[in-house]
Amino acid sequence: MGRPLAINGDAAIALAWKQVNPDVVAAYPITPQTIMVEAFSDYVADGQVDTEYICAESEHSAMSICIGASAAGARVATATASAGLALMWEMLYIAASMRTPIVMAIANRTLSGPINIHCDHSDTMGARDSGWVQLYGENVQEAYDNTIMAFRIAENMKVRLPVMTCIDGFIITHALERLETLDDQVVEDFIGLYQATRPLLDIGNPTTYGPIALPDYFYEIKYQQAVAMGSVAAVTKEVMADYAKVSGRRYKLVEGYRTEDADHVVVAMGSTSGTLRHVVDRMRERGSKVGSVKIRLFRPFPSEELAAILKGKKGVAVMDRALSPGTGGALYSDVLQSIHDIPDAPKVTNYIYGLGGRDVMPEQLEGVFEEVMAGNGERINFMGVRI
Amino acid sequence: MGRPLAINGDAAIALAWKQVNPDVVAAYPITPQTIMVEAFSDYVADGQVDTEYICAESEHSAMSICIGASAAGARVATATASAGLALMWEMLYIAASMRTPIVMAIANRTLSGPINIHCDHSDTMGARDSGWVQLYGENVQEAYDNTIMAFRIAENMKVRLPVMTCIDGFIITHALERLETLDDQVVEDFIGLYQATRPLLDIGNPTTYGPIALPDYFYEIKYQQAVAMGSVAAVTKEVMADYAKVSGRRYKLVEGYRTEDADHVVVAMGSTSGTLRHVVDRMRERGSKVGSVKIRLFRPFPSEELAAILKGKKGVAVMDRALSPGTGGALYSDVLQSIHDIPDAPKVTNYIYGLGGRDVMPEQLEGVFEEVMAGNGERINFMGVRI
Amino acid sequence: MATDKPVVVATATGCFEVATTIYPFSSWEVPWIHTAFENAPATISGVESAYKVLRRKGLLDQEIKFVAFGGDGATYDIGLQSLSGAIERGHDFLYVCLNNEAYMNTGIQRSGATERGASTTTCPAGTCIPGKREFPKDLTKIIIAHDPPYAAQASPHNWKDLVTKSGKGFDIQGPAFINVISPCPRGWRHDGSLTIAIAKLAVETCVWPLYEFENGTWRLTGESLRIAEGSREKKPVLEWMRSQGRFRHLLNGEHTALVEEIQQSVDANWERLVKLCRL
Amino acid sequence: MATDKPVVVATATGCFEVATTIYPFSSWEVPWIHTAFENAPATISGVESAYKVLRRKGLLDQEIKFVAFGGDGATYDIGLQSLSGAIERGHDFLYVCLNNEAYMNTGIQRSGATERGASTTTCPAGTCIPGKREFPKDLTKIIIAHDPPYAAQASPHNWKDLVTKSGKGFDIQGPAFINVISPCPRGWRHDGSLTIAIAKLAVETCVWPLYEFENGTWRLTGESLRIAEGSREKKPVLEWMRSQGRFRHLLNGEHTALVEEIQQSVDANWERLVKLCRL
Amino acid sequence: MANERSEELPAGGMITDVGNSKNYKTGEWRSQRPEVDKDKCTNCLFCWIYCPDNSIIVEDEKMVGFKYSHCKGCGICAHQCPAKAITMKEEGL
Amino acid sequence: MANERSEELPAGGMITDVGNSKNYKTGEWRSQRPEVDKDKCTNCLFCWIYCPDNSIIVEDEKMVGFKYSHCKGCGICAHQCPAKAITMKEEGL
Amino acid sequence: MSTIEIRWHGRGGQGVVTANEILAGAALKEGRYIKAFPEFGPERMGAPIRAFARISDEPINIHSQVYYPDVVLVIDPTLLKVGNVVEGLKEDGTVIANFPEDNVKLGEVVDRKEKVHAVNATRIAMEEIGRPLTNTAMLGALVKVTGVVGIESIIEEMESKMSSKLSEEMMAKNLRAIRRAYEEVQ
Amino acid sequence: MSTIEIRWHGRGGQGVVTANEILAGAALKEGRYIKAFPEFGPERMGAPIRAFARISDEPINIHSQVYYPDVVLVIDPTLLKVGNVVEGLKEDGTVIANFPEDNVKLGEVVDRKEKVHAVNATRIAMEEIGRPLTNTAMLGALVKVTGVVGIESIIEEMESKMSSKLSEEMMAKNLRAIRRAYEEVQ
Ligand SMILES: Cc1ncc(C[n+]2csc(CCOP(=O)(O)OP(=O)(O)O)c2C)c(N)n1
Ligand SMILES: Cc1ncc(C[n+]2csc(CCOP(=O)(O)OP(=O)(O)O)c2C)c(N)n1
Ligand code: SF4
Ligand code: SF4
Ligand code: SF4
Ligand code: SF4
Repeated sequence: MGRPLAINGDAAIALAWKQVNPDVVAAYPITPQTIMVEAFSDYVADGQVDTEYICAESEHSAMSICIGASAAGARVATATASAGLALMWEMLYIAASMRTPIVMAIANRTLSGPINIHCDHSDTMGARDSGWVQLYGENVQEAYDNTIMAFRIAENMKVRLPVMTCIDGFIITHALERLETLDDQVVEDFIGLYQATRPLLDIGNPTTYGPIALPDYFYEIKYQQAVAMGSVAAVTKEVMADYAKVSGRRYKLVEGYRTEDADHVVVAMGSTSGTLRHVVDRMRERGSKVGSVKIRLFRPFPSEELAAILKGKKGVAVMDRALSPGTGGALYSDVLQSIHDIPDAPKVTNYIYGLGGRDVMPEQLEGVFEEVMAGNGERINFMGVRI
Repeated sequence: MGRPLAINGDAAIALAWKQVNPDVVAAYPITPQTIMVEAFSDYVADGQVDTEYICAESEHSAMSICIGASAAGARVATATASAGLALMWEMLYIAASMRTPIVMAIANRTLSGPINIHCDHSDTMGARDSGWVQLYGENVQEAYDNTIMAFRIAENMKVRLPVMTCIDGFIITHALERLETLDDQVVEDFIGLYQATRPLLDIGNPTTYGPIALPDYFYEIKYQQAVAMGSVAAVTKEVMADYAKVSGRRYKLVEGYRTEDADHVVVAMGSTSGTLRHVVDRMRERGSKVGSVKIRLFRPFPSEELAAILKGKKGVAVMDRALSPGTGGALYSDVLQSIHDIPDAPKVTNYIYGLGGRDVMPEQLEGVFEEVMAGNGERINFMGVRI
Repeated sequence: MATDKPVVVATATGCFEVATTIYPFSSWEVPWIHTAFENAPATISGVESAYKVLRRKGLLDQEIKFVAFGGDGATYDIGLQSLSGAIERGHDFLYVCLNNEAYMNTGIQRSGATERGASTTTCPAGTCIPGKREFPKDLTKIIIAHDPPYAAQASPHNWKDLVTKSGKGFDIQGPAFINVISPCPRGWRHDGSLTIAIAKLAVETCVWPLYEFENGTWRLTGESLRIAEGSREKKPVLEWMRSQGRFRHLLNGEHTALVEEIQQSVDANWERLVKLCRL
Repeated sequence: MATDKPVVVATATGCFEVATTIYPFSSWEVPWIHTAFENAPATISGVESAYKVLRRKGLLDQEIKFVAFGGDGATYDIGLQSLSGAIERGHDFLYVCLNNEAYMNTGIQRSGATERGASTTTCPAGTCIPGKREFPKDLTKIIIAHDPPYAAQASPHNWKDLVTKSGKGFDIQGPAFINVISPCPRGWRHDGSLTIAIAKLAVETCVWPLYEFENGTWRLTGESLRIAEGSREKKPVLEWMRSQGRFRHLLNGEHTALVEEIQQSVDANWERLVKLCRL
Repeated sequence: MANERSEELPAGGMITDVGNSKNYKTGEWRSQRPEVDKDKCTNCLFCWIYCPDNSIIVEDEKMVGFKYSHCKGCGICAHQCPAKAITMKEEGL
Repeated sequence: MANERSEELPAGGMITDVGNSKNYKTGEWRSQRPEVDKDKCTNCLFCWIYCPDNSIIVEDEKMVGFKYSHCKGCGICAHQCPAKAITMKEEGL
Repeated sequence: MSTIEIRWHGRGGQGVVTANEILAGAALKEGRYIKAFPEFGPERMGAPIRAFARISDEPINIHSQVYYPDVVLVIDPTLLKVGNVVEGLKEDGTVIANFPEDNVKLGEVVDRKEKVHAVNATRIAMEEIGRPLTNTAMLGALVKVTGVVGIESIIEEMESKMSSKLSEEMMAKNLRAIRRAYEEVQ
Repeated sequence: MSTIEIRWHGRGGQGVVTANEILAGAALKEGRYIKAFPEFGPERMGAPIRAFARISDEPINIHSQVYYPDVVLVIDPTLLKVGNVVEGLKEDGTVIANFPEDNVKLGEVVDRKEKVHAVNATRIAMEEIGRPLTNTAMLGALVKVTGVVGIESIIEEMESKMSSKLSEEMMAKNLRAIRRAYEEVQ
């Protein structure tokens, strides 16, 4: 295992790519993803990877290139954020339904407008129906670890789906943290050789990719995606177990923190999960029986795992870093779905927060806990906005 | 009031546009929306409207043109479907956050892949966070009526948000039905003159549209959208009441059918709502106490209205004509949010159906009722697919 | 196919794609991919890049050629940028535009390639507006302005010329482009059996000159060369318009000025082209 | 502004946009709109269309001019199609490309306008690859291939030329295009005070000739005209490269062949341009 | 047709059995059929080049007839044949 | 700054009080300041044309000084001045 | 409910969709509610296609395709050999087909005894219109057999809907075809 | 928890972010956990900016900006007049500023009595480096006053992180500036 590095989230992902050495990377720059493609460009210019690195003329083309390359038989990675993800939105669904196991890093940034380069989750929340697996990392270490695990998950024969690994823009992409790395050889062995299925470049076994499917077949083909998604949780657990062996770091799909004996729990994704643990510790010191939950795998949503944690709690709040104007947050919806069936379901409220990079203060999260403990709070609440 | 016409859904919308006589229409053709733009092109070529009609070179540009025109001070309409909506996805959020009251007709069609020109709701479901108001029409009459009402809703000073009016591709867009029309003058009076706020073309009062907003202001500006959405339900009710006066047709945000005394209820949107009523009648004849609910306003989601209907029911099923791989349907989520707080909440199951134009047979819907009545059915079910 | 090497094909959404692959059937006996409407150049860029790296890594030893097809909508309008980007990056592929001068797959809507005056479903000839008001984009020239190693215009009626050009397009290293006029009976409103004859007329009237641009040099070919040399007559555009229903409304005597304007524009473009070929 | 009529401005995302409007501040005293990165031409198309219809309806009586600004990323790459479409449709507006030859707003990434050999953060000069491998797109030529009523290249150092061209761009009916070279100290790695001097050098070396295309005719202007006439010396490209850090890695003697290739390409383009202006 | 279950189909809508549209008999859609008069035919193969459906049968570089299973009856071959050797006939019942 | 409440702001992020960036004093960011020697100055106004921040003050077609509240100290004016009338000085505390 | 459901069988390009819409338009003229639509798919010249109509005195809620038609209408006799045109036809449903022989023969082909009606629409069309366009003629046969709408409504709708598309001469020919089929259907 | 939170005040282009990262890198070298990041916004030459560092013996969970710093570090004396640099500073927090006068005077400017440390970093930078680049010198002052990391770790990190960016001569000058500020901070 290498020496720990002081490195930011973007550079950590570029480093993971370097170790994975993908066949093709096609991308378009956008803040706060740029450090990834820039750092990776340095590896390319210095011949440290074999990758064919393509600067596309737009994100729509970047994703189209990735799909073409993946169908052709290459291992493919890319990265984007915000407007970039928005511009390739059409192609996201196509990548997933063509079953191209592309791995894409997302530096979460809010969607315009107003235009703003900072973090919220509106970009990836908007892609939650696209059929991509979504993993969220809390910090630089997880940015790196998720990237490496993502290739194994995406390429698993039961899955064969593209994977997004998301980290909070600036908060993680541009922050220097301590990173424990794996040796190059360990990464190489962990991900293994890429085996394409019926690649286009297999001239001897010509394959037709992307025909039109009319009502007589469409649903059957689409349903395969539901089945593939159905196997992601189990595959991811396997991959995480293997990863623990080589890294010593053991991850779960959903991670409860001091939840066993907690009465009140707050659920979040991304960097806020860390701040939440800090707050839980502070409040525990003061005797409050609180806990927190971090969602690492957001698509497919690990309903059972979450329900097992939330069962019997007195009150739960869900933090959504994105607004769906006219209804509650996306994470909130999935939490409600997860507990709808269980007998001892808690009451759950929703907090929209941190839009456009509005910083999250520990005091505010304490406030959320306090509202949950008091049984106050509307069904949908807005945290930290000057109303 | 004009004589009833035999007309399809697309042509009915083009007719409504003709009566509204928007200043600018910019669009790009895509099946099954094409009849709208074609029929409207005929009105333009024959000088029956004053509209500046623009054939954009892509949907991304079409929506950008609409935004520019709306900001400039024009009343604007457009239409698209599927891949077209996907390609303008980035601009949807911008249209909403810039508060441009564009009215867009959607001929619901599934998103690729596989590519398929037929109906499901994956396109508009994927845009449900974009900040657009979404109205769903069941048939040709509603396609027409919703289009006219949409201008009033969009342009209301409390709202000032873009509105999508959605109808099922082919099933409604390409089906001839009976349409009762309003006289041109009635439409003109109903929608009134368009009053722009600080339009770009007001040279004397120059305005800056679309600045960058950093974390210090972004959230406040975004929150205004939540507030505007918050006023949509009331405004829409008002508009519907006014519309009833001129048309005799009285609409609601959410329409229950034989739900008062029903034990079991199925919820749906679009053309399936009609087939459901047919099924409810059939089952009522056989003595089953069943009812159905049609969601007309999907964004903002009319939670209170729906909760009032579902309260105390023994079982509810929600029909989603779109798949969010890895979780339940979008409509299902919103139904769960709506009833989460009410004391007497029913158990709700979810049925994914009709993807890629798979036809919906009354027998299948009876099957859903039967499962609900028997308390069977998984949380998420797939109807009509060959598994 | 004008190459004996194995070929991988990408196709944009459009008539050609829909007509050849309706699940579970496929007419393609070579590897083929369709992803969307506006991105065939990007898709083939990805395939070609995979090829380059797999060759470099020694995982593939066959030489393969790459070709992408798109209609005029896919090429002149919604996919222009994708094509421009792929050319700028220098991928090694042949792009063939099947130009039927409108969006045919969706029912004859106007495209950037539709000719001035033509009636389509989104620029119909009405009582106030006589068909399309704008002149078409000259896409071949736009592509040539990218300075690719090879670009050409061709027509199916002169298939030898077309095959020669395709051969060059395949052989040359780097991006190559061929714009093929593709008459469409339904869209242009002519009898289906006249398809080839009408393509020929496009060339004979200089509405669609045959030429190529190879490593910086312009050259007329086929009938166009003979017209420029004077060994063949240049037919009036009116003949072209008369052959197709989409121009019918222009022929009632009310629009002679417009017809004249169109003839002038065809003449001016032709003269410019002849000059470029003499440079 | 080179017009005395009221002007409405659209700007693409990029340095110019970010530098002038950070909420709640705006430097613009005329109506101004920004919607996204790749669509300033479409946005201004919409504004201009609204203008046309409101004038037609008698709701507006003032004559207004429309201008859109975009960086080279916004114009050569991601927004090319939007521009091409707006030109094809014939909207009445002036488009100005502020070409600093890379994506500066996001930190100096390669664009289609970046010169061969230049080092950027996505085509860095490394031990294996000496900066950008492809020649830049010749966007002005691509736009001219659309046959707009007016198109030109300009440079800020010759502001009279720039103002004259802008004036023409505003006055002419229909779409006009001006491509302005815009040296960027941070991206090109030169001292900020040399900005104007370096722009001049671009013209003097014929890396960036000044010319215009007006109603079908090509014409050299400013220093470029004088170079073509022989009354002014054409400087070697090496001088251009020496003035900026982004080419530094080419000057260590290892890359003379590449430098020579770049000089040849500049020469060839210059000669072609001179010929076109003589047509 | 169209009765395979989801899990029986290759993933992602791939068609692995390519060129199978040969099995899709578009000839059924024809309303006019081409017929050749081999006495007039010069075997120039123009019909073969121009046929959009690949429905001219060529053996030993000679035109020998039509693949009626696929020929859609468009009439291009008849129009292009320089020898006027092909005529289009109304398709019988 | 940045304390207005959501409802106090114009809708949609519009800025209605345009040209207000004049109130945003970018001059504070300067580390070098231009100074002019009017004895050398020929009032050719090149500095005015080239200044990217509109910070040259011109009165009666004469160059009279700098708007230090906005001048960012880029030095272009000094470099462009044909009379070498402008020099850049280290900004004091 | 007094809803009648009709299914057409024809080929792409034979005008099934148009005829179906004329039927619906005629019904509307009589004050009825309607729903008329083709089976959706890419339109290909010559490929077998189907179209559906519902006609009712009350608003029509159901939007599904017609699976259990009251009437099956076959406008191209070659389709009687391809696929099963009477699939789902109600027990007491009616078959009307363009068929050159008699009802008994037709009954054998479609394996139905009752309510089977042949009309030689191809001959009528060839004789009246000069081309084998049988769609309009079949409307005549349909209204005669079922009475779902009156023949005058059909003719009125033909005239208002098609007059901009057909020459006067063509219109007259088509109307003759309709009337003849009305008379000749067995 | 042994976490120290530091807030930098400087201007765009003065190297605050780099210096903050060197600090974090040095702490990492000593086996600590770190989190270093600027206040995010568009980077504009000369505009006031802030940067934050957390250094801890244990993994750092909190990702918020630093609102209640232990140490405030002002690298440009002009900023002492603009805005409130001690905002949120803990009661017993430390101020270290580039300031040409003494601690008492500085204390008056920032309105704090204790733990106020001036260092004339501008002079040091001008004399050692020849340009008013005070970011590195301020690192010397910081580690002297707080002992958060050893000066040798700072120097090691400078050398490993910056050697590809600085000439040997520049490196030596910067190291001298660090050492001098370490000595001279009051
Ligand atoms: C983003 C997007 N917009 C619109 C469509 C609908 N569409 C599919 S094919 C087509 C037209 C194709 O025209 P062209 O490229 O000229 O090819 P042709 O069909 O004429 O051969 C259109 C508009 C689509 N598939 N995707
Ligand atoms: C769809 C999309 N992709 C990427 C970006 C990120 N982005 C904003 S500005 C910019 C570069 C601008 O470059 P250019 O157009 O050359 O203008 P400059 O900043 O150099 O003036 C990029 C990549 C974006 N805003 N939207
Ligand atoms: S085109 Fe005519 S002559 Fe030539 S091979 Fe065909 S049938 Fe024979
Ligand atoms: S009629 Fe058409 S499809 Fe048939 S053989 Fe001739 S050219 Fe081919
Ligand atoms: S450029 Fe120099 S000489 Fe000219 S006006 Fe400015 S200061 Fe005076
Ligand atoms: S230094 Fe720069 S900003 Fe200041 S006046 Fe001179 S040119 Fe303008």
